[in-house]
Amino acid sequence: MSELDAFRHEVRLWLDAHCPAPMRELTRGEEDIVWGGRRWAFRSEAERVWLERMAERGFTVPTWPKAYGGAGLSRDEERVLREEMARIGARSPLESFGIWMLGPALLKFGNEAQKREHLPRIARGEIRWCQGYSEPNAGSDLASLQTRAEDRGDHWVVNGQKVWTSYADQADWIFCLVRTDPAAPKHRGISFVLFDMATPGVSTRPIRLISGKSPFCETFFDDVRVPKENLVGELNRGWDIAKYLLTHEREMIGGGAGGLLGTRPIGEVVAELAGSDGEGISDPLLRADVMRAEIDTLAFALTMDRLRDEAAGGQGIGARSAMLKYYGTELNKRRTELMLRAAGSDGLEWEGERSGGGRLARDWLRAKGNSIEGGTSEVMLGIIAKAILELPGA
Amino acid sequence: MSELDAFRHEVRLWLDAHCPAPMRELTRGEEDIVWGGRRWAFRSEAERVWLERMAERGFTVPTWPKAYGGAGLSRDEERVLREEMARIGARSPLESFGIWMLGPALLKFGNEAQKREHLPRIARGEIRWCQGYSEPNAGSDLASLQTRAEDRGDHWVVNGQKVWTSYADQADWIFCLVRTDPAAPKHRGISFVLFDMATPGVSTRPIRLISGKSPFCETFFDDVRVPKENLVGELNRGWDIAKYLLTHEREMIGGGAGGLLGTRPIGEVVAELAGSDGEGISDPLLRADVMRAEIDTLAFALTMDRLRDEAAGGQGIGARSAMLKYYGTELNKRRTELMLRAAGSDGLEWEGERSGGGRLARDWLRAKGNSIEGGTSEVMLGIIAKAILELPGA
Amino acid sequence: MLTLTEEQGMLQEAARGFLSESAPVSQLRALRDARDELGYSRDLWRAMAELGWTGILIPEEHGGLDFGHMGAGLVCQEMGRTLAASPYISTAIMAATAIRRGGGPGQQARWLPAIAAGEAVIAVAVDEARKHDPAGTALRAQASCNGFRLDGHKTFVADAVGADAIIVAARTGGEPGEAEGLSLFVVDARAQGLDIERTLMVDSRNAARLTLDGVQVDEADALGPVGGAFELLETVLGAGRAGLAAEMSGIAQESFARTLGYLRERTQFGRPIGSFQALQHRAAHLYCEIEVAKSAVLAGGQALDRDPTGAGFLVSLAKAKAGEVARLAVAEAVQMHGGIGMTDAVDIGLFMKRARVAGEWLGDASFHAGRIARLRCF
Amino acid sequence: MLTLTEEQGMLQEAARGFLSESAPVSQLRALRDARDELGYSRDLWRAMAELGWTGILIPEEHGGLDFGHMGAGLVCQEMGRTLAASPYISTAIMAATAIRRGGGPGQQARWLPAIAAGEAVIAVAVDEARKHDPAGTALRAQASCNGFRLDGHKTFVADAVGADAIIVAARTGGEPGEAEGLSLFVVDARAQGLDIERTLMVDSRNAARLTLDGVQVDEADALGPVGGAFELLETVLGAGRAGLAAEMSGIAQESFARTLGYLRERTQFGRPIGSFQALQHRAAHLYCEIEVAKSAVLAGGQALDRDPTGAGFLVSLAKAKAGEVARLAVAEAVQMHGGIGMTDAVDIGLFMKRARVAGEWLGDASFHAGRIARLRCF
Repeated sequence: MSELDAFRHEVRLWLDAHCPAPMRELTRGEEDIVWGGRRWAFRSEAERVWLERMAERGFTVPTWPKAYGGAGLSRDEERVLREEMARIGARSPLESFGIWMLGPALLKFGNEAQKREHLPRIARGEIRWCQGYSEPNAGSDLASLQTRAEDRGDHWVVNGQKVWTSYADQADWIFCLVRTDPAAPKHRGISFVLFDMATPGVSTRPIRLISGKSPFCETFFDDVRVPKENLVGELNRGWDIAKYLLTHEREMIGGGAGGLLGTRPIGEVVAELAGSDGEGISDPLLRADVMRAEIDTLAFALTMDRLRDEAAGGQGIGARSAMLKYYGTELNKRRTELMLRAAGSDGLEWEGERSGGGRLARDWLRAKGNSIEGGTSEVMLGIIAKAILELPGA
Repeated sequence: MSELDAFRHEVRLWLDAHCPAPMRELTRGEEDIVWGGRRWAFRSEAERVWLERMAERGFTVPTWPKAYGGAGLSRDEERVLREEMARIGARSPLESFGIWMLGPALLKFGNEAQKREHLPRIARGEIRWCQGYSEPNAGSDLASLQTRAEDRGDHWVVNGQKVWTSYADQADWIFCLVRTDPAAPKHRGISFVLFDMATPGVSTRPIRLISGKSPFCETFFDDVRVPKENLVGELNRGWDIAKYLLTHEREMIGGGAGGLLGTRPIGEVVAELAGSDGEGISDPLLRADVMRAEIDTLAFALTMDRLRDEAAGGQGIGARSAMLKYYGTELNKRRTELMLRAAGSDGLEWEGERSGGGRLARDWLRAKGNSIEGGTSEVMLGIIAKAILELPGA
Repeated sequence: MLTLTEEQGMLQEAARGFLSESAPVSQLRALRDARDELGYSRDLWRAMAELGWTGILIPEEHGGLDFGHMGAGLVCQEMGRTLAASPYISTAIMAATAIRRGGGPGQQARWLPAIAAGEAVIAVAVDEARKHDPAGTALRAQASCNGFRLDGHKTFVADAVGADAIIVAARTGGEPGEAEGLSLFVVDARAQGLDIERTLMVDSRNAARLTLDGVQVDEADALGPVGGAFELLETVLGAGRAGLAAEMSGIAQESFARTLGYLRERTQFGRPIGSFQALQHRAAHLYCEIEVAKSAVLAGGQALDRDPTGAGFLVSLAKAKAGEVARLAVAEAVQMHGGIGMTDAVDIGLFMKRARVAGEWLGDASFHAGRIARLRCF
Repeated sequence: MLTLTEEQGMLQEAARGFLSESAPVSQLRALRDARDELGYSRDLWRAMAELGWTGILIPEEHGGLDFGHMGAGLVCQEMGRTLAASPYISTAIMAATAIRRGGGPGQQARWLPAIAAGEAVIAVAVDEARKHDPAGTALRAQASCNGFRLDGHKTFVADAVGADAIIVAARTGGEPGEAEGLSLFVVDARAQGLDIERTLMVDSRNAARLTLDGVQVDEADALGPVGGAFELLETVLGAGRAGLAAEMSGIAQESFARTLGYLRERTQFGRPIGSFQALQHRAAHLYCEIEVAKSAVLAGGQALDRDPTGAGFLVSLAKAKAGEVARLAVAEAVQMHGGIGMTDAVDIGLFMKRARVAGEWLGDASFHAGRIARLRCF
């Protein structure tokens, strides 16, 4: 038995023994996700126990070093863990921006004290993080951000505004890009800092989207005092961390292919919505568009597989994450358009039980944002043109 | 009876009396067009007589002044003439770049001597003109043209190369853009000159297209001597004339909507090619694409009507000719794609009688050039963005 | 001539001025946020009546302007620009057409002056399933007493909430799918057996689901020939579709204008985003599409004025093309506005929502493309 | 794993090297300009045989490499890059598959070593009308003497000119449109009653129209079960379609590479045209489409190697997607090359022409999209 097989055997036994039965049920989506944080209220004892047990083993962040709350697993071991969890249908014990974003950034750019302070709390779900990047005037051109941190000796005073801060109203801490040298070229005056959202002067306001409520917030900083030791990496070098995280985020969105992953085939969904009774979709334009979307979706799913396989071969995915992000989100927009067309007037209801609270219409509207958030389609095409195709600048 | 009605009556009588019967038969296309010129060989006596009679009345260029071989008609009278010709199915007695392009330019920019020398010969079909604009390195960026005319006192010496010179191998004279001041900014050093293609040093080479033979040529100038009096307009101000003619050309192409005008409905054509036997086009993707093309074609034809009606109201069509050029040629590409899809393997034959010498395939290939010649689609979109939408420059 | 007459041009200008003043997008927003039961402003409706717009398709002897479908379309186009909510298309266009062309003298006298005066709101109930399919009408009208007994369901009935009456397409004969056997009845909104379930739609306006359980109508409530009203229904639908096409053209024009404004003013990377060539080309393409759609809308309106019963082809062309172009225009508007376009704080999303409902109502682009294909025999 | 094996990678590299050396685009051009009767170079075909490529799907005991469909696809892809003309798809892929999977020992012994050695060229005749429709086969095979008598027509038979034999799909029973009743026969190219009319196609290669007037075949000439060869035919067609998909992927990649080169080097308005954002975005989109098509082609090839008779779905996906993407790639190539792209002097037009024929052959994107829809039950 190889080492990996031994690991698998051990994990299987452990999971069987420790995953509570309710945590092996299918999630119903958003409402079953555990985000953690100071104010987190577990919805069941099973949820609490499951997180506690997994965190104790380091399995909430399996590849992180043990010293920081992880399990120190190799990529292969992590894959085995995921497979074994999937085998029994075990839910994820914890999801968070800390795990996805800040953790990788701290592991790469943080100092020892920062790692010891923040990583274990992320791993145990004690602190919930949000991400302070975009500003009203800094969208695609993120590096033009204006939130300022003024040097006051042992601390900074931060003033400014962030937008699109997901769950800012429920987060405990924020990792944030601020301008620490307004005189420097725009990429050279940015720093990456962390601070407690409970600091005086921080306030948030939820953003209502065209699709309705959203986790997004505007976040305001009014003379917020941030200790100097909360700087990650070098002063005025925050853009390096930002770029690292942007690429990381794009790969995550791309890897999930803009939400397409694991969805049912569009042809099947549309046939069901249109009530075709197995006789095929009768509307000729809808049918044609669905046929094309089905082909593109299938071929795109194969492309995700291929890139993953190539990455496993050590070639990495690199700038091609921009392709996944672009293609996947554009496909998802097509998908929701087709679903809405098939559903006709039924799909245009906005409230009420019959329409699941206007689910189809809201999904359709929400999907329009996929090709904007995390870097617009235009930005992705620009990255492809420059980083992959090596086309010249203007 | 209004003056216009009186004119109509007179024209009708005259046409009835003077249009030879063979000239009232449907043209079979290219092979029935009379282009004129020194080397022109009439294909029938009727053709010759018809041109002679029409030219005598000034009806080959009806709106030009009588002094220059025209009939001095108003726009309304010209319309009546066209209507009356159409009524009896009279063919056009003469087509030429002289009529379409050079004539209008000379009327606007030429001096009296130039008008008297060249216009009547154009009107009578005695001299056939070609247009020397594009160069291998000056396509979309026409003003970067490099053909040089050096001042030698009473004449210039022209050296350089033109491309896309339609019928250069059959033309008697050329109107040509040349650089007369290489030191000036590119738009300011260009002049508009005329010269005889029989001048020593002029040579031509036909261009073969992907669709086969074409009227286009490469034209070479090797120390060609051009008298100074052949300059039209001011020295180094040829770009004004070029711009005027480019707009004029675009309106002509746009007005003919890139060859779409008068074509049969695409749905009908495809149904026939696909052999649908009146049961509808069975291929669902083809059917869907044809439905969309039919809608766009119909709505576009209405747009041409609307713009014409608005222009008649004095609003002019202006930069919107770029829209007609863009939309019409892109539609024509879609049209030929659909026809070829419908015809399947039959449409892919390249030679032989059965396929009319590969007509479908050649039309399909030739149409690809529609969105390039006379200003690319990209150039048209740029014109719309700037001249109509007033979007800012980079 | 595919241009507006002088009178039409004046109407368009007047409508634009009035609506931008009296029914700007903020009015729709306020109605929505107040969860207004009607979804439109009664004051606005009265004002439109005072301007004569509600009587635009009603003969002068019944108090209307008799100004024609082209004129009605211009009002709709301008309503599209400001997203003005009103029962204009259902009442002033469709119901007025139905009663004018299919009603007896008594019905005309009863309803037309009331519509013209802005005193009556009448909805038109055709659809029974998720997709528009007039010939598919299954709601049964069975002879009973001196009239008919109606049983069945209707869905997507715009403006039924708060209406005085509802014109209901019903089947007195034939089978669903057949044109033969269709009838139209004017049903009192308070009739016994009629249940009106209000449904809030994505555009913040109402559509109702109707249940008719033994609703009794008189023979005199019929519009057009009993069992042979399909042609009348098509005329009514044609008038409504032309209005919707015009509204969508207005939506496309306005959301494009707002997008152009944003492209000029929003700066990223030190330049206005409208200076980026990729966006310029997309904007230029969209401009062309909008111009092409405008022509189709104009031709459809003129065709209705020439022959209200024979304009189906050009009206379908207008509805299909305007629908597709509005879809493109609002999609490009949101994308080019970026994140801000996704927020409820700006209006672009409201245009996207209304365009979607107007596109679906009385047949989506597929429905009309299919009609065109059948009429062109391919 | 959706990646090439090490051996496959080596084959791809070898093929690329050999073909760019021995069969560059100029070879196709020379054959065309010489109005070559065959449309391909016999020398090239022999060289391909020496490399073992013609035996790539043939078992080792018959002199082949038995390297699989994925490998055959790689050869096709590289042929697409240089537009190398050869009867590879008809003979080395389709005929080899038909005889290997449907032929008796005698047929295998007679043909497979000959194909592997590059000594036999065999065409496959399926289509009878302008669009691909295997089940629509009407050509009749009537029992006669010790075999069958074939009467009917075939069209779009690639490489029939100069072939030694032709595999003909015929109907021994059933009606056109039915899978039941189909048979495949190997017909000698010099058989009496067989007329082969050469047709020059837009890609400068041959397709033939066949007329069979009482062509006599033996029972022993049948491949697969008489009257039940539809599954075999599907397997043969699947192999061919996967090859064409790979070829089109190669065409798309190569014409895109040439376009990128042109975008970098062509200067207008004082800058390389590839610096214009509108072209950059279109190029980036095309890049994505080509990558997506490559994945489908890879999956189709691997599926055939796993199960040559059960790969229809993924093969159709590959053919449909690669066909659409090649169409886009060559269209963008011509447009971005501008006027020069329209001239016969540069190669881009040749890619456009071959892409069109490869797209049509064995079913266009519509055909395969329809198959996918049916297999997915919508």
